[in-house]
Amino acid sequence: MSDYFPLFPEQASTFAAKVDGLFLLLVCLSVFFAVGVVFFIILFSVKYRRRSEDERPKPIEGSLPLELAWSIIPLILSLVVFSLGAGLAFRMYRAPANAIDIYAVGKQWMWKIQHSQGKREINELHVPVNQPVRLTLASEDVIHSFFIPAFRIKKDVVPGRYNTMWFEATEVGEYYLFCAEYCGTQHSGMIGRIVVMKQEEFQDWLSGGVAGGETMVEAGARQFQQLGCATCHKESDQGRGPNLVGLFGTPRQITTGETVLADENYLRTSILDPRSQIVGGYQPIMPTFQGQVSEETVMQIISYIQSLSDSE
Amino acid sequence: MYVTIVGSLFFLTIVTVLAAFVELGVLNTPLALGIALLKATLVVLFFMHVRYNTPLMWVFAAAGFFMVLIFLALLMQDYMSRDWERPPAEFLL
Amino acid sequence: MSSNASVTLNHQFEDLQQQYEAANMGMWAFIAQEIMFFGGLFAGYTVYRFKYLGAFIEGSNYLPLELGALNTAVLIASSFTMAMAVRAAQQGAKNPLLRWILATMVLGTTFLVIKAFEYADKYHHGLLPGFSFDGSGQLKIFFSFYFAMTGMHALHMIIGLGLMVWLIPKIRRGTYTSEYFSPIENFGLYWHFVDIVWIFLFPLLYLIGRDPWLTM
Amino acid sequence: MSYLSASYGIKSWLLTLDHKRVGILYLVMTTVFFMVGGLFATLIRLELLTPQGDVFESDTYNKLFTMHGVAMIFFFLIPSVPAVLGNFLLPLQIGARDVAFPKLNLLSWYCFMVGGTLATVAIVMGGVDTGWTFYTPYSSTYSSYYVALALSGVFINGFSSILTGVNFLTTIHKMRAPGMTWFRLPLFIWAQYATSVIMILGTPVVAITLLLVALENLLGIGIFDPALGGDPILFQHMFWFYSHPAVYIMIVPGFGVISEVIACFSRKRIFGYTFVAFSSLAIALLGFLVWGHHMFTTGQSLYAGMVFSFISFLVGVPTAVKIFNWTATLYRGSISLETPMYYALGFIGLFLLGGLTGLFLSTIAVDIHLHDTYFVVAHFHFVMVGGMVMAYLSGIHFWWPKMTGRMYHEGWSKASALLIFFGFNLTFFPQFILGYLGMPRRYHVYPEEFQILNVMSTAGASILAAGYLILFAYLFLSLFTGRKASPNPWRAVGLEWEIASPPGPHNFDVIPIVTKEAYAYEEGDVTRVGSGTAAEGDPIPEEAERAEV
Repeated sequence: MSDYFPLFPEQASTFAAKVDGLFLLLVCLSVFFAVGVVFFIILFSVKYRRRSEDERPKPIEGSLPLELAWSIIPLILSLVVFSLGAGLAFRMYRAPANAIDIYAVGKQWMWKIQHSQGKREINELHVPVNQPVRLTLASEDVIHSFFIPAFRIKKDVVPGRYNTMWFEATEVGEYYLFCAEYCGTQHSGMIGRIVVMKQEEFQDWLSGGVAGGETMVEAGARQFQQLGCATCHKESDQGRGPNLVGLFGTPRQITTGETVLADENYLRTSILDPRSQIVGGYQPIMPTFQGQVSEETVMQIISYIQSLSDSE
Repeated sequence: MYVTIVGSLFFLTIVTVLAAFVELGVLNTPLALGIALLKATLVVLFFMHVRYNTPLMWVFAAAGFFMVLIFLALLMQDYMSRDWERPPAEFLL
Repeated sequence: MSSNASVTLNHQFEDLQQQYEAANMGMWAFIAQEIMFFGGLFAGYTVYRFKYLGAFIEGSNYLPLELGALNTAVLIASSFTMAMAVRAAQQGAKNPLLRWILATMVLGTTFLVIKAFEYADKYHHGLLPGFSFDGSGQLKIFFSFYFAMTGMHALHMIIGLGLMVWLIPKIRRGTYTSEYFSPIENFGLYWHFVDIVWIFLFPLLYLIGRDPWLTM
Repeated sequence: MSYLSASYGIKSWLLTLDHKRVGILYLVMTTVFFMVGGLFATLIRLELLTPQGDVFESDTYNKLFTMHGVAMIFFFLIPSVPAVLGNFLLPLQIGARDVAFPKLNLLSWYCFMVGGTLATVAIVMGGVDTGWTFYTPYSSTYSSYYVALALSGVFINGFSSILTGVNFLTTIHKMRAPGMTWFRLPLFIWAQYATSVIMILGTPVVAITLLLVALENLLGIGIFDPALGGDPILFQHMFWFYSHPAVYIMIVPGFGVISEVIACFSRKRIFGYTFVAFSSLAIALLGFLVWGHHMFTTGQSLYAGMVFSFISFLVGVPTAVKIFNWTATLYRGSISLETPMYYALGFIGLFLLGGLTGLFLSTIAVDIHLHDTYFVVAHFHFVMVGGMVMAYLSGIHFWWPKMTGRMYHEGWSKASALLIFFGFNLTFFPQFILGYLGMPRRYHVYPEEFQILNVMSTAGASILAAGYLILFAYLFLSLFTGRKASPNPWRAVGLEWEIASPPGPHNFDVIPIVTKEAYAYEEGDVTRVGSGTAAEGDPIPEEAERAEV
């Protein structure tokens, strides 16, 4: 982090080398075309410079084979690059099954992170090395963007929905976390630190000094009681609201006739704007929690609801 | 001729309102929009004289509609395919 | 082409035919622009309808179907009178032209009066976003689109009425003849376009997905 | 009697219906906005000299880059080539006495002025800090700095663009001189045609979008407000549906200029005329289908991202075709490196880099890293400053004698062209490296290790600014002290060169009859018969005059 004339960023995740490979391929292609074109421009400018004011060069109409060649070759090259880029993007999109979940909330102008074991931190993210990590991102206010240059990944943090991203750090160390989407006055102050630790050290760090010793699921369960959710959502089908046990990840038939998947975004909307997606057979009686609970609390409740399905 | 056109337009308006009272399931929406498209086409072709105009003006008249359709198509492909990418894998199933 | 060419032919044109075709084409290009202008609104509407179908159906149920249908008929009738006005202009018939334009104005005003009643009703029921709104967030989005779309349409109607007020003295002075009528024809294109917008707005806002028996 | 001396007084300018005078009005006002935007750019670079952010407060800095973007994009780049050069040249090049709708043309300038005034008022009253992209919900809910006022300015300015588009499209279709068939049109006209299509079909969408944001900002109607279920990403879709094609509004007319200049200074037809002509249209149409590549990281569907990425690569092909054809035009030409040619060749090199780095940003996986970093800033400036501004300056130098009737100083113009070229590269090339290192854009304070590259960039910006100042100075002086220009100082072909410099108020005494292809350089210049004022253009004394410089 203290090189004063850097030319290339550190590689600290499984993606870094792949993205750099693609980048260097593009650099080579660009240099080839740029040098080629500039070479011919200079060559022609010198070789065919005007020697007399009345020179009238012979016209050349054009050449179909040449036109085809310099349309089709760039086309093929760009399709190759497109497929490589899209393929890699696909792999960067899907988190592997063994990824651990960490939750991040952006707000003007700080990052609030909570680990599922309950540890919370601000503007810092501790992660274990060689372990896939899946981040769920939410925003309290405007659009932010979670950007770790050394990992070559970035995802916008959009209010009103969850975005997810994942990475696997490969090098122990400290790296920058930037907010990449302009978010107001202190946008450039929204810089944080990613601390990649050895697995054992991470476990020590995680268990050390947790306030209250609550995991996210426990915190969610507590909120679930405190906010009075449990009065309607009982662990049976007798409540005024749907039974939430085993609900997560299942398709839900809502009153408009559509089927939606009960994922994080669905649960979030159901908490904050409950009348929008009423499940068939229930009355729209749930009050909205918009503005009453923070995004972090919503995340805790969701991980609690999620845990109700995990146990089975 | 304008009388015939305006008559058809009134008729189609009545049809579309009446059709709303008939339960056709998923067909109600396409029917209503289809009738609207038909009415618009009648207005464009006859009231706006495109029927008697040069092919170039057909292109001009269609360009805007065509571009709106492109816009809608590329816009909706995002919204409609967003659910595909919810990883159904791992903990969900 | 014309005996009084010097009166109506602008210096940049060679003849009246060229001037007429240019005006017609310019108007169509302008209409293409208008289509995209409303197209942006329609696209936003489509996205939210897709996301929040329930709220959008609920919103439709608040809208008075009979007034919407009535307004559709009024506007179609005004399109007809406008088409007749253009025909009168082409024939150089000054008095029929004036009468058809006046009829169009009456129908256009009728439309706006009915619309004004609808707006007032929405206001009293707390369904006017930005001023008085009482309902869920998604319903508010529906009504924001309702007011943005119908409001933008009504604004076009008002501009159209203003243009007719501006045209009338010129018609009375006999400016438009069977050789020079493109202002009337182009205004007609504009008016028909406004009609077409409503032809789509009516099913999208008032009709599809709703319970037609429910009406305020 | 030229169009400049046809009548005098402020009123004769402010109420003019002459397309050439409207072009000059645009030239004056876009130059004012260019200077304002340039001043903001200078202050931005000054601030970034040090990593601590010690010159301005964060809010001031945020306003600076916002107003730099708004002034440069909406009030300089979009109107400059189409409205300045387009207005001046389009009727001249197709052999018409004026555009089809002169009053509309003047109205478009007034829309520009009203929009510009509103934006200026917003700047003076306290500034706008949303970034020129006006992303919601920041612009609609959180920012209070006169956003609605600035948005209305941009909205009204949009109509200036639309009216210009309607006017040019009709003019090209209906006002061509007899014999001026589609494939005899200069390529500048083809480029203007493509631009007009984008202006007509794209601008209204951003107009309605910005209007919705302004309403939301004022009334809280909530169309993009996530608290109500609104979707901020929808705003980005609607914004980029116009704003991506808008970069083609800026660059495509520049392509047209480059075709004219390269043909003239190598005295050759453009290699593959039809391919260059249709590639403009292809860019215009494909340009509408790629906007989603601005949104790869927003959480738009991955599949949608792939479609947008794919089409973005396709746009690269017609662009590459243009560059190859220009290069091939030089082959066996008679190349003379006058100032416009300096800019044109500089354009090819810089725009090529801008275009190639565009491919980096269309590659989804690479863009995830590069999005919203200085790489994007560098790419955009290579395309816009290295591309469009170079093309614009090339055109200004090429047609300056025609517009003003005066020649500028050859030595100073070449010197400033070189300064601008080197200053530009030093300013923006380091930003590619900064971007790949991960420095996000719109950062007021940045980590220390990025400083040396930022210092290089600021140094380059100083050179660039010096180049522009010299340019303003000698062009301004040439109005008073420049030699009188002959009708055809470059011995170019084209209808505009066959009439006096500056042209008379009605362009052509007799509408010319066109019998040749464009760029028929092999037949020599000023050979066509039938044009009233052409005979004045005796090339021989002109050549003698040029030899002195």
